[in-house]
Amino acid sequence: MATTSFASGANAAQPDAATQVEIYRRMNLIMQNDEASRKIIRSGRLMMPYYSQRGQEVIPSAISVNLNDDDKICTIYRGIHDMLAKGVPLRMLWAEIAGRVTGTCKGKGGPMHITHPASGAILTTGIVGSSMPIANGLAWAAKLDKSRQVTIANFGDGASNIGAFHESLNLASLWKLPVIFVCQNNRFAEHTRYENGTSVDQISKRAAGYGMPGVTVDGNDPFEMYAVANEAINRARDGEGPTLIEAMTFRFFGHVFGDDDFYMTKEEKSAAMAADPVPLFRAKLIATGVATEGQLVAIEQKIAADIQDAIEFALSSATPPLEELTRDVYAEGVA
Amino acid sequence: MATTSFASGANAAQPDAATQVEIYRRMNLIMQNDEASRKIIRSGRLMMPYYSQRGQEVIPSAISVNLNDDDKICTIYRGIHDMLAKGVPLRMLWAEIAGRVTGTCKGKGGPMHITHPASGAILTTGIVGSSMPIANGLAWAAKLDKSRQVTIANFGDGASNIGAFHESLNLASLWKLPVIFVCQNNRFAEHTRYENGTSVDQISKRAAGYGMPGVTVDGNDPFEMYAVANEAINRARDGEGPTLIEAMTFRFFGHVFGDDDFYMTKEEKSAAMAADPVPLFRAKLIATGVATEGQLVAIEQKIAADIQDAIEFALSSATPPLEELTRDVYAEGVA
Amino acid sequence: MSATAETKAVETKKVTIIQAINEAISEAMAADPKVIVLGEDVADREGGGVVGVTRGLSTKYGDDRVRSTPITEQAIMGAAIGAAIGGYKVVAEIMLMNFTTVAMDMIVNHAAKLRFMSGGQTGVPIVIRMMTGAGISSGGQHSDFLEAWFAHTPGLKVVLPSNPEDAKGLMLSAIADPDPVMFVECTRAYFTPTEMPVHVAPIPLGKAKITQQGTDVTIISYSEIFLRATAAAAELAKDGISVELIDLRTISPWDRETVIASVKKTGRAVIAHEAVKQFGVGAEIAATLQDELFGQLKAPIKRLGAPFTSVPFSGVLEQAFIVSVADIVAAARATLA
Amino acid sequence: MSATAETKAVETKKVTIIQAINEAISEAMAADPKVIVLGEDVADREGGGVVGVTRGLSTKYGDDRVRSTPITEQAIMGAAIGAAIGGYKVVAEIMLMNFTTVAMDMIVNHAAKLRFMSGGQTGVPIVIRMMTGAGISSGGQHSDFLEAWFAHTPGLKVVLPSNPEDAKGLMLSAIADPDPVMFVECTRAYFTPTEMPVHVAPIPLGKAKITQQGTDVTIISYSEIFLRATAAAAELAKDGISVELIDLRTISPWDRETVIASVKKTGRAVIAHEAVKQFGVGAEIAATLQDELFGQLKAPIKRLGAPFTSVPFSGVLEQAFIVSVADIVAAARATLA
Ligand SMILES: Cc1ncc(C[n+]2csc(CCOP(=O)(O)OP(=O)(O)O)c2C)c(N)n1
Ligand SMILES: Cc1ncc(C[n+]2csc(CCOP(=O)(O)OP(=O)(O)O)c2C)c(N)n1
Ligand SMILES: [Mg+2]
Ligand SMILES: [Mg+2]
Repeated sequence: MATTSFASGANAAQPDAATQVEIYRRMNLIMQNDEASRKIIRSGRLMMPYYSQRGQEVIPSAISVNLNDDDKICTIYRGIHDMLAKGVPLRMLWAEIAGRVTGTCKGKGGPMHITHPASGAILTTGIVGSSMPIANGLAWAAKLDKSRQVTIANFGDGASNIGAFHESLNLASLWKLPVIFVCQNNRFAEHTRYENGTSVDQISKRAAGYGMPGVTVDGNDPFEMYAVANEAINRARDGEGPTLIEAMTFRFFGHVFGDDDFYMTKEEKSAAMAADPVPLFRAKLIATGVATEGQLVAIEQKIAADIQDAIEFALSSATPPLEELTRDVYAEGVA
Repeated sequence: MATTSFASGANAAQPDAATQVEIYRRMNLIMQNDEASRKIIRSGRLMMPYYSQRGQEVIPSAISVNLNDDDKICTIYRGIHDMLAKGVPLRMLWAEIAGRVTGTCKGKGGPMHITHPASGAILTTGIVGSSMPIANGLAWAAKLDKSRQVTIANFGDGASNIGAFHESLNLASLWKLPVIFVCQNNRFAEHTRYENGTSVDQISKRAAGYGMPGVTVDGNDPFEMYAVANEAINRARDGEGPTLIEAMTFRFFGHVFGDDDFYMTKEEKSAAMAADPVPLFRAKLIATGVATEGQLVAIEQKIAADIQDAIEFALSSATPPLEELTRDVYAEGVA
Repeated sequence: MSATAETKAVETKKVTIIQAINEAISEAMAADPKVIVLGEDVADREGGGVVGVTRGLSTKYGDDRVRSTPITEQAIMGAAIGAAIGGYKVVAEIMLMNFTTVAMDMIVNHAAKLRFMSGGQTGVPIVIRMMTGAGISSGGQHSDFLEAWFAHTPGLKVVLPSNPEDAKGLMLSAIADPDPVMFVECTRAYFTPTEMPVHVAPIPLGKAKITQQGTDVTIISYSEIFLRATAAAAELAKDGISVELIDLRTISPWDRETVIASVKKTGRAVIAHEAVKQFGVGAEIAATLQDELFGQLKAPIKRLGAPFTSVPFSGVLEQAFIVSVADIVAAARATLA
Repeated sequence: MSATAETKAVETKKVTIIQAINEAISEAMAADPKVIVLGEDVADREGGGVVGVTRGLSTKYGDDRVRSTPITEQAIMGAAIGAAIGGYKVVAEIMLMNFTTVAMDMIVNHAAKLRFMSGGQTGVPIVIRMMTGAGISSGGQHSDFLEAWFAHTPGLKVVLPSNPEDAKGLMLSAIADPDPVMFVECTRAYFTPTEMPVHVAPIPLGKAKITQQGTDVTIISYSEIFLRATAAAAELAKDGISVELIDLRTISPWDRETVIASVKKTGRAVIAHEAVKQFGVGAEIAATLQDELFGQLKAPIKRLGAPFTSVPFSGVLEQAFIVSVADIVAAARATLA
């Protein structure tokens, strides 16, 4: 689906075998982590607002293999997949989600506000659209530093209508910031269908209004997603400015845990789930000889064990002491 | 300059002779009023922040002849030309500018906040971009009423970068609101050149991002401006939704009264002033036999007298009584 | 039986605040075709609101009058303001109070000021509904009580009901009001079914309710914290402390007369709200009382509010963040010490 | 000679607040290459700011470090926040305080909260500069003092200098501060040249200044209204009334100790600010004083602020809107009546 401003076919960047396996590993990690999250909420052992990312595994996995640790990402409440792909440690992530002092944010941020600068995971925001202006700032700092770092700004299709999107793309283009705007278009914003909230058939078409390359890509296809991300990231590193990537995908389990999906048809949901990118890519890796079933099973088992370990770590960790309530309001303590 | 989505050449709507003269009358009214305003400030008889509209006379004049009294406009601090073209009475306008109780808003709004619903002049805002969301609401009301009224949202080129622009165009397109977005592109936002603030070479190109017709027009050409406005207004009345019109123009006297224009070249300024649309159109009306010099002089003299009368009315009016300070905060008086 | 202080028997039913507000909007829409509703996911196709406050309304009154919007709060507020100037009475939902931050210009520079700046020519009869509150693990960006900002903004009215009956009566008045009303709903109070009269008349904005007469100390509160104040009063009664309980209901304008008269009588006051204490609503009330009742107070006015910090995620911290029954009891006791 | 209360001779010069702030930013930029500036028209190509506060800086320190922006306050604040997290110290201009309303999400949900929500991992060392104030015929949308909103927001600091020396010293501290600081400049006070020491050291945030000792009544104020308070004190002195004058300078955190100690001594207090009185900064101070000094006050704490209305355009009304010297004199007298 790439537009002409992007390399395609033989010219598109291809992930090598090891990278393909790594993309799969990240996808599987996200998938298993999501399953574990929903299971633990159902079990009543953990309470939190949970925004499942199931179905959107490819996007951050195929992007993040193009990133270095010191590249930055900003994401949203539905962003644990982005965090995991970028390398936020499972134990700290789970401890944060569980509100424990061992969490990335000492339990004070929670699942909607994961931050872990050591992995380049700078911001998770709960305010629609707000990942973008701040991503610009990180990219501006990198540009001033001449560091060749890039920043990824993740957001949803619904967010592409809000003011912050517009202001951010305009500034990023004007200042040629090394930022990549990744719209994870799962076709719904809460209960609102794409076409009932968005006045253009493809969000990538808005890029032209900012003199910026824009592309719509199959966000469930690891090869397409990799190629487009690779090109955009390279361009940003080389000082050629931002790109708007609209990655088409689907969320299998509604907006928030507990959502009953009444606003979508059974058909579209089952069609999307039938095209589940995780098993599809797994089969492809085996079919193309990139990996054996045994290799993948080993990866999957390791992930399963790591998640179990992280959950146990989290649930056995202490909750934050009461002093934490008024700590970190200011650098030196509460005013 | 109209794009293909607009009628052009022989298909474009043409103002008839009487309408041409009326456009000229409004242009001349705006020009003379602007001159009187700058003169009175220089004289020290009136103090106010004044945003000259000199050079931008054509836009509201050629638009407003397509409007009815009950059509609505929203405009900005640089909007007295829009007000005059829409028919706000001179005496009340001047009294408002002079802060007198006889003003449109009893002197409480001032030049940046003129409102006169009887003329359809609903809003003058001092906040960049804010004319647009509110214009949508007026258009929504008209649509609910099935009244065939349209609303014009005026704003500057700088305002096309702010969030409210984006949100407004998206909603207007989705809801097919009878609103026309008129960007008066005078190539500067305060001291910032167009290209240093705006990431696209033509603002009208952004319309595609909202599935909306967009057009760049010579806003100093009464014929082009008339034709494009006529088509957009008719479309809005017929329920076919909004249009983005980018009207190219120039402001002769800087951002605000007292501004010394250091940020523009002498050449561009003098080129713009050499192409002053008011005398050009005057000459054309005479050359094409649409009006005689004598007719136009009579019009001009009447305008001069009306402005003089309005100024005298304003300056001899009372300032608002102190009770007005806390009146109109709520409908029934201060809480 | 009614849970109110009135004694005559009225027919009642058990409803939640969600249902009560839904009824109020529905009755207003039935009575006046100019009442319209907009906001994210408010129409039935999208579920009738994220917690169902507007459920059924688009089915009953049509999609034209109940419109789901994109996630664009400036556009929502602009549409509401413009339509209100154009003759409609608009109930606009901003899903959570924190999201007012992306529409503040529309709310405070426009909705609040247009009547004044136009010299009374245009008015903005809108109700801005929103929910908020800590305690449901939503973290720092979804839980704030920001009513003090809006109470500091001339031109706005600010309403925060604590129970279904008030929610309904106040919503009826808010919709009928010619000026913009911020209508703040606490998520924690949403789901508890409570007795409410079958017929609820509009409750005037700006009138507090004394739910319990007392002589020792006046406790002033609103929204869900008022329920905690009520529990605290019961606790204090066990020790023979007689509490006069005031539910402010409206913060701007607030009912100075009722509050001053009560504190004049008791000589002591505790003000409790969920918002952070510093520069909160309690400050205005305490500042007013010390001035109006100088020399007549038996103890300093005590204020309770959240500590000066963001709303934390972790449950233990989040519970500690919210003013508790014990906090209110202790503060009341302190005024009597 | 210095205009300060200190007695030792220091070398001084006459500068405006505009120049003083310019000097502070320039010194900070010279000392630390990580200090950067952005905002509408702030670079010299665009005139160095709408009133020239940043004039000369882009020429001196380069266009990379002083960047003019489009008119997009959310993008400005986002760029500032991100760059600050990325290691820079950012001085961001929001031209007028009312325009914070289009960037409130960035300021209060992000800049103010990120340190807390990240458990201290990220901080946002930015200064948000803005000007405001009635009295220059700018009308309802360009003149508001909204400091109470920001003082009610944990995570922000709020500074409002009244004179060049404080403006410079406070700006130096604000830039050095690891947290976001709202730096509010009053347009009316911008242009008056005032003596200032040639070398100004950073003035700690959160410390008030007693500019005049007195025994009868404490007058507490800040920003340009403090200059009026000073004139009022001179007026009152003629009648033998001895005023202790406090310039708060920082509103959040405010200097409780200094204020309480002073009012404890005088037994009387008047608080004056330009913002509307209801739910304004004066309420927090009065509420605190009545609590801390219960039984020790000789008169109720008096608050002065604007009436509960929008800023009017017409000069007569606009002058009546702003707290005057006469208002302050009358309020102080009332405490002594
Ligand atoms: C400014 C703002 N308005 C409303 C919301 C409530 N809200 C949270 S998520 C969401 C839907 C966002 O949809 P989209 O951008 O498509 O992302 P997705 O959830 O599909 O990943 C909404 C409306 C919010 N968080 N912020
Ligand atoms: C939100 C906001 N930011 C900044 C300003 C200050 N300001 C007033 S006019 C203006 C320039 C606007 O330029 P443009 O939109 O091109 O309109 P023009 O003045 O050229 O007609 C600016 C920055 C404002 N009024 N509102
Ligand atoms: Mg979505
Ligand atoms: Mg312009």
